[in-house]
Amino acid sequence: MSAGLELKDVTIRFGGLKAVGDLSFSVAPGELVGLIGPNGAGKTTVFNLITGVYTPTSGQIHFEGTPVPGKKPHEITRMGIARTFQNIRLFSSLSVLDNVRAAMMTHLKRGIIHSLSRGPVYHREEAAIEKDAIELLDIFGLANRCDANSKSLNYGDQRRLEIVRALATKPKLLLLDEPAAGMNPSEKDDLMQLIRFIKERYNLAVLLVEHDMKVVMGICQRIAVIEYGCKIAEGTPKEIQCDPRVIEAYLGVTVES
Amino acid sequence: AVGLSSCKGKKEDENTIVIGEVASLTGGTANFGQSSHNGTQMAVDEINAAGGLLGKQISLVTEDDQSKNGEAGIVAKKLISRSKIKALLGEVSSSKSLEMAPIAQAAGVPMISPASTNAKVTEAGDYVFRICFIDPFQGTVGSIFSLSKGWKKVAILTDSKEDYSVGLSDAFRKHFSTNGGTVVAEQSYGKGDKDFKAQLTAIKGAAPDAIFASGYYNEVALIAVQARELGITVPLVGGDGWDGPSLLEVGGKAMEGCYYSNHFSNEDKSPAIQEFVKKYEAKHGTKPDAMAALGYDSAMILFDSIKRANSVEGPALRDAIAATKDYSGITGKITLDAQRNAKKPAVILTVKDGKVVYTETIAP
Amino acid sequence: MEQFVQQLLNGLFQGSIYALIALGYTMVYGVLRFINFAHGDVFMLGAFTAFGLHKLLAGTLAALPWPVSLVIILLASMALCAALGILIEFLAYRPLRNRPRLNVLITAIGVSLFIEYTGQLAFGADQRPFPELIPRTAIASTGGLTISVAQVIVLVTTLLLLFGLRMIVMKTKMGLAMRALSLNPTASTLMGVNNSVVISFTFGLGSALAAAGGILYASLYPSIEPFMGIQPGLKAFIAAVLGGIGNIPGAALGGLIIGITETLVKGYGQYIGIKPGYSEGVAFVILILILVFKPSGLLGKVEREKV
Amino acid sequence: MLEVKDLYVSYGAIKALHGVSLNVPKGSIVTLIGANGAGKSTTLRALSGLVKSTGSITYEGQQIGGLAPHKIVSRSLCHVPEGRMVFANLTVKENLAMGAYLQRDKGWIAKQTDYVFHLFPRLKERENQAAGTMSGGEQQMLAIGRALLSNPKFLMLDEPSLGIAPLLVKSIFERIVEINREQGLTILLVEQNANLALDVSSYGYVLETGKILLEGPSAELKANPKVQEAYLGA
Amino acid sequence: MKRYTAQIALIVALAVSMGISFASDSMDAYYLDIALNVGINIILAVSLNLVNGHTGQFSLGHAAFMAVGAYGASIFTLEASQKLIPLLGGPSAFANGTAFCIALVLGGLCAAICGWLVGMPSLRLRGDYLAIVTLGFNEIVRVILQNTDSEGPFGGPLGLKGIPPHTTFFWVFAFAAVCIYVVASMVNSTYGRGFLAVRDDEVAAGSMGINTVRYKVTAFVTGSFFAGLAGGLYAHLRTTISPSGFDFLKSFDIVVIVILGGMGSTAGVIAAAILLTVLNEFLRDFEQYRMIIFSLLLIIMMIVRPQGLLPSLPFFNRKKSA
Ligand SMILES: Nc1ncnc2c1ncn2[C@@H]1O[C@H](COP(=O)(O)OP(=O)(O)OP(=O)(O)O)[C@@H](O)[C@H]1O
Ligand SMILES: Nc1ncnc2c1ncn2[C@@H]1O[C@H](COP(=O)(O)OP(=O)(O)OP(=O)(O)O)[C@@H](O)[C@H]1O
Ligand SMILES: [Mg+2]
Ligand SMILES: [Mg+2]
Repeated sequence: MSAGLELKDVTIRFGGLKAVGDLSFSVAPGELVGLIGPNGAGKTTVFNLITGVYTPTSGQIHFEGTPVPGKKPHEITRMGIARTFQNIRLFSSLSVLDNVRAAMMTHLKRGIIHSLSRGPVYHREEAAIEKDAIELLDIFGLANRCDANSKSLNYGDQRRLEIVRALATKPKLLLLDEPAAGMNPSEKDDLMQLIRFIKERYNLAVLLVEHDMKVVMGICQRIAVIEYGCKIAEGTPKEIQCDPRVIEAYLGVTVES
Repeated sequence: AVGLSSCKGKKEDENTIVIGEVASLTGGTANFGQSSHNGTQMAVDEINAAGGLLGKQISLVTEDDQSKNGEAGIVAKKLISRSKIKALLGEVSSSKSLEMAPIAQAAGVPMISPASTNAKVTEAGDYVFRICFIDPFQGTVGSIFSLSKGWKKVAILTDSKEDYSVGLSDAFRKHFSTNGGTVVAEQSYGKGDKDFKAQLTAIKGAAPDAIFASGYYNEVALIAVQARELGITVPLVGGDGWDGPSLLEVGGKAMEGCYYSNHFSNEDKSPAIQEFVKKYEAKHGTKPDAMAALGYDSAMILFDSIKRANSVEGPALRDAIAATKDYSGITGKITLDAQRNAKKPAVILTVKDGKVVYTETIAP
Repeated sequence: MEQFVQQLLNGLFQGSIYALIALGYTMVYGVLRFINFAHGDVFMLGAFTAFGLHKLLAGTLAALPWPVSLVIILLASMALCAALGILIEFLAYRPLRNRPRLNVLITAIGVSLFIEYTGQLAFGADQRPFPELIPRTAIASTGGLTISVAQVIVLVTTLLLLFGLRMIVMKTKMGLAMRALSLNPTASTLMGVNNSVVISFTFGLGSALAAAGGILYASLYPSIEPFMGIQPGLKAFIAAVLGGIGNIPGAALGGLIIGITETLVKGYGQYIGIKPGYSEGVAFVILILILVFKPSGLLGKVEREKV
Repeated sequence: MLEVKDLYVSYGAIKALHGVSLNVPKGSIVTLIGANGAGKSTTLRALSGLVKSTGSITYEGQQIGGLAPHKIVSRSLCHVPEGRMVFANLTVKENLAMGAYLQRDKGWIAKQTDYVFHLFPRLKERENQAAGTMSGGEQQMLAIGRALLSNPKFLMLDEPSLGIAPLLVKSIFERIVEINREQGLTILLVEQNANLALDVSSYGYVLETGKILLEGPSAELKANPKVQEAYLGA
Repeated sequence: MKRYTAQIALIVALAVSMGISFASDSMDAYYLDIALNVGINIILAVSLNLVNGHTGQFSLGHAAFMAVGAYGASIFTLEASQKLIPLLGGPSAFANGTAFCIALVLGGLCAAICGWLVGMPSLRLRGDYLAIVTLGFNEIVRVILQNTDSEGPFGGPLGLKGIPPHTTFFWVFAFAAVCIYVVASMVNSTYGRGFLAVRDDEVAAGSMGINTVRYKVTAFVTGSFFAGLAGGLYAHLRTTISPSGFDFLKSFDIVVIVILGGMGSTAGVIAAAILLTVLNEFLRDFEQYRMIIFSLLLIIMMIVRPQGLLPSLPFFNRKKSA
């Protein structure tokens, strides 16, 4: 299997702490996979490993057959992996629209000299980018906040903007870190719809970290569960819900989906 | 501190002759600037009290360059174009005079620097003069004096931030080593440094007969103190940069038996000098240093030249200044040579019993 | 060899005075996260306060043994400068709370210029001799090495302040509040910390340290003038950064490294082709080299940001 | 115990609260629910003095509106803010010590610290880790634990379940009830997980675009079809 | 046509500076000097703003790049211009102008190379660490220049003198216009939003595919280039330069302009450059009180207008989104 994302025996240590240990799993193109586990299990760390924020102590990560570790975050993004952050990290002094446009810079065919020329080609490209950005914002109901400062958005909208910004890099694989945190149940329902929608529309693979079981069970095709950095279970939502180890470590009781 | 000069912005009218002055009244070298300004102002006050020149009063417009390089040029332009000055006095520091000189030259305004000793200053053109000797001369004087004392091994300590000090050391080295002396150690520091122990320890290791310290008094006083602390007892020798009130205040006993060359000695018994010293002391509460004397002389030579030219027009005034010959100033007999530099003797002063006393005069 | 040892000693004492100034610098930075460029000027004011007090109290002090009068002058000047520091903070920096740090930096430059030029107006441009609060006599020692009383006192004071300050910052409640405040002022008020008090305390303490530095510095190099704070201030700042800004032992270590290297370069650089004039730049070269390999300074903790 | 009348808050031009009034009786758990941006966090911020507000805030009969945050804390009101705000470079232990900043009784502090460690064993494990490197959920535990160390009489929790794993969410809520019951702590709870919030609380307010839309005993709200549709995702 | 406002503005600016330049002979030398200073400060501040304001890197060493440019351009003029001018068709206005332009650009390039050399290793430092390293670089440049041989090409502590006064109104404002154009159009484009993103959050920027190192270095090198250019203009205006004129206090002056203008606001920075330069001249009459007044103004200004003179006023108006 060379397509998609593949982690093999990935380990990372922080000092004496093994945050992720011998973890293997994969995400096929177009697949929606959930990654769950108790607090501090290493989920965010896995994201950081995939996106090049950390380099694994050992093990391999491949995306579409190309090794990922050693690459800089921006190079990995250019390979088609985008992410959102658990602790929101928007570009706080930029407007909502500019947050998205900044992320679209990756697709520019021409560089700095081009933006100095300000010729017709440049204007055409700028217009196209703006159109794309607004279209994306529109999907998440943020188009009317284009000129607002990203800092002034409420928590939920900031989370949505994080997703839009990640989408703007035109990824093949989208990593979502607790996208539903801070939303109420009906907002979470909307979000689930949206995730499904963008997955189809942009033909994305999605790796989802989320503590809300309704969301996870509701949209994931497959779920991997980790505890103390190690995988303890993997399977369909149904299987996971009934897995005694998962119940013991994470869920507490079986959730109705 | 200096008072605000009262004639700020005063425009030229038929009853005044406006003279410009650039000095560092604030900032790192304000002590020099303030001294020379005091001297200049005194000269102006005297001449005005005596009825002025050509039937007019002299009005002095002073601009502060904040001791910053880059500022002197701007204020020179300001004086020339805004205050319409007839002549320009200043600066003490060579690097600032070098900024002003081309501007004065281009505008055809005669400029006299009281104390810029760098050789290049007057190369800007025939409108630029100075009334002090130049670095090579003073360095040579130091060397001649050292040789005459029989010191064969001398260490040099230079302020590498100051062109003045570098110039003196260069001249000293050249003369000293071609005339039988050996420079046994060379060390340097930067203006504003306070700790010289490292340099002095190295110098101590070379066991010199004397140390030629070509920098300014602020540092030299501390150098002397630290040298004595380290057990270095040989005399220090320097140039006119040593001349300042705090040399002895700070240096104290450590300065005993050290020598430096200067433009004049305020201990000089000649009546003209004593009168100047008295007047200055009455006005400012301190004895005049060389900068004050030079500031005074530069203004007085300018006035003398205006009198002789009977005009304040550029070319006439320039020629009159250039013709200055045997003018008896506070800082000695001044004759300007073809390079528009003053040929003057230097006096050697020494510190004895906490006082600066005259030792000898060395002629060019 | 003897000369080399003397040079090392020179470097050690030179370094300890840098370290002394750097301590206050780094503490204020550590808490408030802005470079207080006016630190060097409070340092200058400390020296001038002592100068003034000495003049004022000359009669009384003459009767006392020097260590007593030194302590009196030192403490009095420190107290005055602490009050001044608090005042400066109140007038110039407090209105800028919650503003971008760079604004505060500009204000600090403004305060620094203000003190320098007001100082020049008030004290005159020329240097003044600093009274011999500590005898500058050499403690005679073997083999031609010389160490003066003042140098020893500086070294000892630096060590004492280093440990004292570290105790305050690491072990006391105030210290904990200082560190918490530096990380998140909103959260620290939510814990019941009165941020204004902590900041005033920090400034007061920092200014008192600066004043102590100024007085000891002036005792070693007995001339004072209104701009005397710029260079040591800069060196101390480098020392603080070198050790890892905000880290108190780091500042001391940085000061020592700079002092010793500078001295060695002045003393021996010539033999390896470094002109002594370059010694002015040496501190920066060390700084850059170290930061390139250790971007948060020698003892600075890597501020690992959880992503 | 706490009475809020006509609270108004604006961020520059943006009006976040227009006339919020609520009442939290002593010893009760009251919850505040509402959509994103409704102004829940802003309400708490106003109560703890972090943002300027107009209107009246009376706590135990005394006006506390307009007081500085640290003054409010010293009256035993404690706010666990949104976004956790742990002191990133301080260790877990030091963060907890900061929580006890105003406490003088060393014995009590030690006892309470043990209690927090008992509540969140992970914190004990990581006593000396820098708080900033902890995982999201771990930081949330720390924030709650820190608040408990300030010996509050009135605790404001802003989304305590945010980023917490389901098993732990349950246990946190159990603890909240337990603290409330055993120590008589009054709690104002802001929560997105409205089901849970309404389960543990006795009374609830529904906030919508800066105004109170609905209020009532929690059970009633939970049964209200409008609430169910908008906030409970039924 | 609206799309091309920027280009049109640039051309108009060039034409106007050319026009004024012809008339400048009859202008008061002092006022002209102030105007040229304003222009040079605009170049310095706008270029520093690219680094400090837009990209969020904190450089305190702009004067060093200015020094490199000043020395580079001056040495070229003093040593090579005489040989070059005959090759360009003898001493004519055109040949002299071209030679000067080459000198300036060369100075800028020297500075840009230095910027690259300093930037590559040091830009991974954050915040104040970068500030002190750039400040250190500034001092190192000064110390090195000061310790050169007095007779050598750099002139030691005294520096260079007798630099021909080639700097005219046209050159200053033409380059100021170009600098503004370059910086403003760099920042106000999709490519350039990367600078702002890097400033706001480097980690997030990296994760959005933005090569943060490249951006930082680009900003630094561009900033250095224009600083060098400004240095060349300054040298040929003052006609003498010396190392101590380019110490870190000079860098502070430029930083003050940038912050006073409003970090990241090109228009604000231009306004501040004008205001501070003119204020500086205006305060001259206060002599010893001058710096005291200046520092008080600085402190007060920070308190009453902390966001700068013209904050967040983008230079090119963004087209309103639908
Ligand atoms: N930079 C770091 N230094 C030290 N420990 C770290 C670091 N980053 C993460 N850890 C530790 O590694 C473990 C895994 O953290 P991670 O953030 O991946 O957890 P998580 O699964 O995302 O948890 P949560 O659901 O609470 O967000 C945690 O115990 C955390 O404290
Ligand atoms: N610092 C700020 N500046 C400007 N506007 C703000 C700021 N903080 C909040 N707002 C605005 O105030 C309103 C209320 O925000 P608040 O954070 O109180 O909402 P909330 O109910 O807590 O939402 P969430 O569930 O997303 O946390 C929102 O419209 C938000 O955009
Ligand atoms: Mg996480
Ligand atoms: Mg909220």
